[in-house]
Amino acid sequence: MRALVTFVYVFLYTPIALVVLFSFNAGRNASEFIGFSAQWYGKALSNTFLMEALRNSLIVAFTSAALAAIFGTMAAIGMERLGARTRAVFDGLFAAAIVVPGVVIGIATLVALVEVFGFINPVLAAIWPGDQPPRLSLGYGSIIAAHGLFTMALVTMIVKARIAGLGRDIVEASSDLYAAPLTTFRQIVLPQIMPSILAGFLLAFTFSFDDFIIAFFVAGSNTTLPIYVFASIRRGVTPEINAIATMVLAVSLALILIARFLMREKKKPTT
Amino acid sequence: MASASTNDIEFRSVTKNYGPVTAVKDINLNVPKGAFLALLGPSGCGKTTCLRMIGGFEQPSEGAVLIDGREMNGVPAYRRPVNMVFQHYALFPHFNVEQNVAYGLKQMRPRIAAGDIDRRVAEALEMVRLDGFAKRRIYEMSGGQQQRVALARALVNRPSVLLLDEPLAALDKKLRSAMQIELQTLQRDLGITFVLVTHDQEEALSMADIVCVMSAGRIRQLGAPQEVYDHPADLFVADFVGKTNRIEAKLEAGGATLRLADGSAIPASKPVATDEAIVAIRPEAIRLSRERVANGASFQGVVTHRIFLGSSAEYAVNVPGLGDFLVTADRSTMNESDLVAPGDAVFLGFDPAAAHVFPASTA
Amino acid sequence: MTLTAQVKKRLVTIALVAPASLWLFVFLVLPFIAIIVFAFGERGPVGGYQPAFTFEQFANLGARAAAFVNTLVLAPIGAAACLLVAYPVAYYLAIKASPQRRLLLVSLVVVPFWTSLLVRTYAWMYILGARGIPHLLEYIGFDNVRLLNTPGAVLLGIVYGYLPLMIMPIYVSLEKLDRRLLEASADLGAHPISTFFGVTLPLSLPGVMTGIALVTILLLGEYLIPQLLGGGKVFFIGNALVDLFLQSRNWPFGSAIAVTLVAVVVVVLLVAMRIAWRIAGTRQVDLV
Amino acid sequence: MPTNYTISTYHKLGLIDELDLSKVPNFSQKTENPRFTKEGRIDGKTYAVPKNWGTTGFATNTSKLKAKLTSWKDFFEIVQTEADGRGMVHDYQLTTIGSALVSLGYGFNSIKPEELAKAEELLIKVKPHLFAINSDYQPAMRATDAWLTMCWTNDGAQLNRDMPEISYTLGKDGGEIWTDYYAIPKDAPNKAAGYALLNYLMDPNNAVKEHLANGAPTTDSRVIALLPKEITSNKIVYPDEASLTPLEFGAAVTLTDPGRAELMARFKSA
Repeated sequence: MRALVTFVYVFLYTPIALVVLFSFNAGRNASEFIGFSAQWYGKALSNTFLMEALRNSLIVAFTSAALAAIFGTMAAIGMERLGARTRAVFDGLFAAAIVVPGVVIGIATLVALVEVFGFINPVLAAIWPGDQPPRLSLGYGSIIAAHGLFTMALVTMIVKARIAGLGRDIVEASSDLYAAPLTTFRQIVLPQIMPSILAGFLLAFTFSFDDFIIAFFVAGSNTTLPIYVFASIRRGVTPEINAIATMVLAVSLALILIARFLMREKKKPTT
Repeated sequence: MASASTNDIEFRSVTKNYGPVTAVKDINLNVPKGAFLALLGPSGCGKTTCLRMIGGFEQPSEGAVLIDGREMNGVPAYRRPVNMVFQHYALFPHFNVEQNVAYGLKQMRPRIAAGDIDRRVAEALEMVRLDGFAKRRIYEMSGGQQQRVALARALVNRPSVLLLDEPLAALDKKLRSAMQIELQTLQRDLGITFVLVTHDQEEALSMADIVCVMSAGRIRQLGAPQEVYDHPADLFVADFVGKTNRIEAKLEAGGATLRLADGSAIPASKPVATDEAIVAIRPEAIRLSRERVANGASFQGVVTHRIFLGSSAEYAVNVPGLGDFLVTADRSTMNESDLVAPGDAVFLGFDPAAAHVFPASTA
Repeated sequence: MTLTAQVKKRLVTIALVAPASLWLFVFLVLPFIAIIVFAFGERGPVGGYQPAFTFEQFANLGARAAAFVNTLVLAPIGAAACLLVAYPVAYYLAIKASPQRRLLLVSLVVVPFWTSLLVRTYAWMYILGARGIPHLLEYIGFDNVRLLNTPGAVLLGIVYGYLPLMIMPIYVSLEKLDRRLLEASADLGAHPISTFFGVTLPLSLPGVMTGIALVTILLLGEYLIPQLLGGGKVFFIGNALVDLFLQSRNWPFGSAIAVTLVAVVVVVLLVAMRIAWRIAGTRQVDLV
Repeated sequence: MPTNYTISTYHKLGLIDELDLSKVPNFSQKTENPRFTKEGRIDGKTYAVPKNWGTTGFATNTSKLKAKLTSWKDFFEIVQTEADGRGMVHDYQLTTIGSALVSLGYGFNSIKPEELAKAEELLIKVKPHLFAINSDYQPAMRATDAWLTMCWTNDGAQLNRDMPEISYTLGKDGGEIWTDYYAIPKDAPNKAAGYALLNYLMDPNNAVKEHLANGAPTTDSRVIALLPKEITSNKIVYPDEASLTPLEFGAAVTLTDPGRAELMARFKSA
């Protein structure tokens, strides 16, 4: 069994290792390793299209993850205070947001936004006092919205689990010790759920940063990093893609490791 | 604090409903200042609900709870001059011991000077003998130590009432008895009203000076521990507080004589107005001997089991026609010849005056 | 409680859930209604949508039968293949691995799942491409072997991509398993193999079910793996959808397919939950 | 940047403006090859000016394939035999269906249902033998995963430049010829900048740089004059007039025909 397990780990990491290895290839061919060189990183970093895509991805990932962390946490707390029936509706919707395939989320968001924009834009044009009425179109906003849907559900799930594990008693203890609800939230609840919120934020960031399929539909004229990588893979293979891929891997790897560290089990203060 | 009332806590016709379920039904209760009240009952009897209504974690559906003469309906927990020791202590895991204890003081308005807080925290920790543990993390402490932190955290605020929700349930037996004594001493020294919730009758009887036995949301008996034990108000109390042998009986001679199932008769300790009755007798009120005792009630039976308890022993004795009896015998008061073993034929005797007679309909 | 306090509490609750509700409504419920409406419409003259009420799109689903068949065959096979590889790993992690090393080993399994599937799939593109494994095979005399753009390559990509998602729930259910049960079974004279089939496997079934459900559901909407490792020849529903929306711009037909896909997902989910409930209570999956 | 057959559609939908040629002084109608400019003009008005032109043929890796292909008929045959599992067709209905039609002896632009049905039959028969359906065929050709692919002029020139064993062939039975144009969208936010860019690109000195980077042939004789000999003599980029004769321009109706779109989708999902 050890041999099998070892094989699986090799299976999991060899492709990743190869991508990284070839990113340091001195040759221009992605398949023959000639010697070590960081030149492709230099090329990648001075590629303005790539940097633009990276910037877009970072903006989208940060914004959607931040919104997801804030609104998702609020929802997780708020749901505790809802009646059983309303809560079940929320649970169902959040579950749907997680289970519905990304490709459908992308399509549905595209269809809905195009319709909504088609309705709003003429109205805006009609009531706008200036010459250049603003036109709503696909772009940052739509990617953030679509990513935010999944990641908000993710954060809510994680934070809710933490709140459930928290127990009502320390909240009551704080209230018993003269802390008003807001103080209790700030001093007791928030520090306790903070690691989960941060972990949720990081996972949301990673998801958004890595997502291809949803952005593919709703990105409009904005290119995100995965869309750029996808296009590069199709167009041609130079180690520059490997350099980009390695950087993408490094970012998500770092984030997921931090998230795991934050979510590790802590010893419970019981006997 | 200037006192407006001689009662620290007062329940006025308090009812608490959770939807269709009534947890507490029409409770009236006065707890005088400085008393140590134990709310005793099986789980689901409403004792914890009562405690939580004092603490402000629940609001009564009907009636009112008063603390120090002031009606508390609608007053949230954080504005009540009471503190609670929670069942699983509910210590804040992200704070150390000192921060846990100081928490309540830091919330007080007007603010207490930092130096005063430090001094009071140190005093409180000293009081529960945890000086030197101030900087410890909670998860580094044993269960007993955590219990003391919880106690210090509540007492440091000098509440007028301390609420204890099964505070000793999580401790092992030895530690529990030590803490019982400690809590009693603390209560006497501080003069604070204590309200203890427990399902452990021994704990209630040993610590409290008023025991309130509850069942199904109602108070069954309220009184001093000895009174509750010796004069249970009904069969439930008799059963729940201490061990009891039950004998079914029919009343004769206008309620003066009890005719038992085996045909024998004993005089009733007090007249009962029904035909059918249950006679309740404590195991330690029964005397076990190899010979028939001349006066009082006496039955012959066979020892079926013996449970050795160190200073005492419990015997199960089967009496034909009446069933099994539980008898506790203190070894120091027993004759050598009375040490019996399973299979021995023995006589059970008791003073009819020590037997409580209840109408069978209350069983 | 006083009326104002109750009203206040209610307002705070509403404020807390309002942003998420708005989000769920505008970006989940509304779009969903939109694609349902679209599914009953007609293709516009140059693509897009034209209002109508027709069942034509649903009647035409047969035109994508191959994509449905591919997906509905390869997704469960992929999940089953994942399971075969995942179970021994999960078993090793939960039962055999030393506690000190377990955390690290589990992390190593989870981490790839959260890194870009695109990049990981790309890695296989060139391992399976002519200059990868086929090139190595030439040295031992197998010329012109083609691995890329075959159903086998897609299956491999699926196993690779979704293995962590299968290992985790099984690991969680095995790890919760009371070690004393295994000892009890051994104590009662059971051979390790009968212990496995009599005790371990049945108790880990909820994890297995969760894993199969998760992997199958995600595969139903897969696009990248068949696209990159199947060369546009191994066509999944996801690929059909991308095609219909971004290329031939037949939005109503695409919507009908999307609605059908969601229906399939729901059915798979319900069946999985049914089975999971029957085996044992539900369990939470630790995805992180 | 519309291709010839899309301009009339864009015009009909009101997506593009009529060009004000006075703002593009570098554009010279006289030096343009008229064969490649007429699609830019509708009802005597200019809506688009040409960028470059090209052909759709096929690229063959001659070190892997022994057969000599000269027609689309050969292409579809070899793809099923010697190049089994190594041939690629575009993920683009115009060229893929068009070439299949040509191989069957029909017109590139046919939308006749019975002819399309034959083409579909052929494509679906061929599909299991294909390596991929993908318009980005360069990586697969370079990696030698694919040996034979439908190919556009500029890609063919690039592939041949880097790997001389890859040849580029125009079908003698027909195929496509195309011109890419520049146009200005009606709702462009900054039309002045659009004209400035257009004028810059129309300057032969700039157009020649674009040509060298992209590889597709120019429509402007002024640019040809500036090109190095090895490009103008490259038969891939500037083929003989004779080999161009059988080729057809794609028609607008070919691209928008829902029947062809659906055929392509059926082929891909088959």
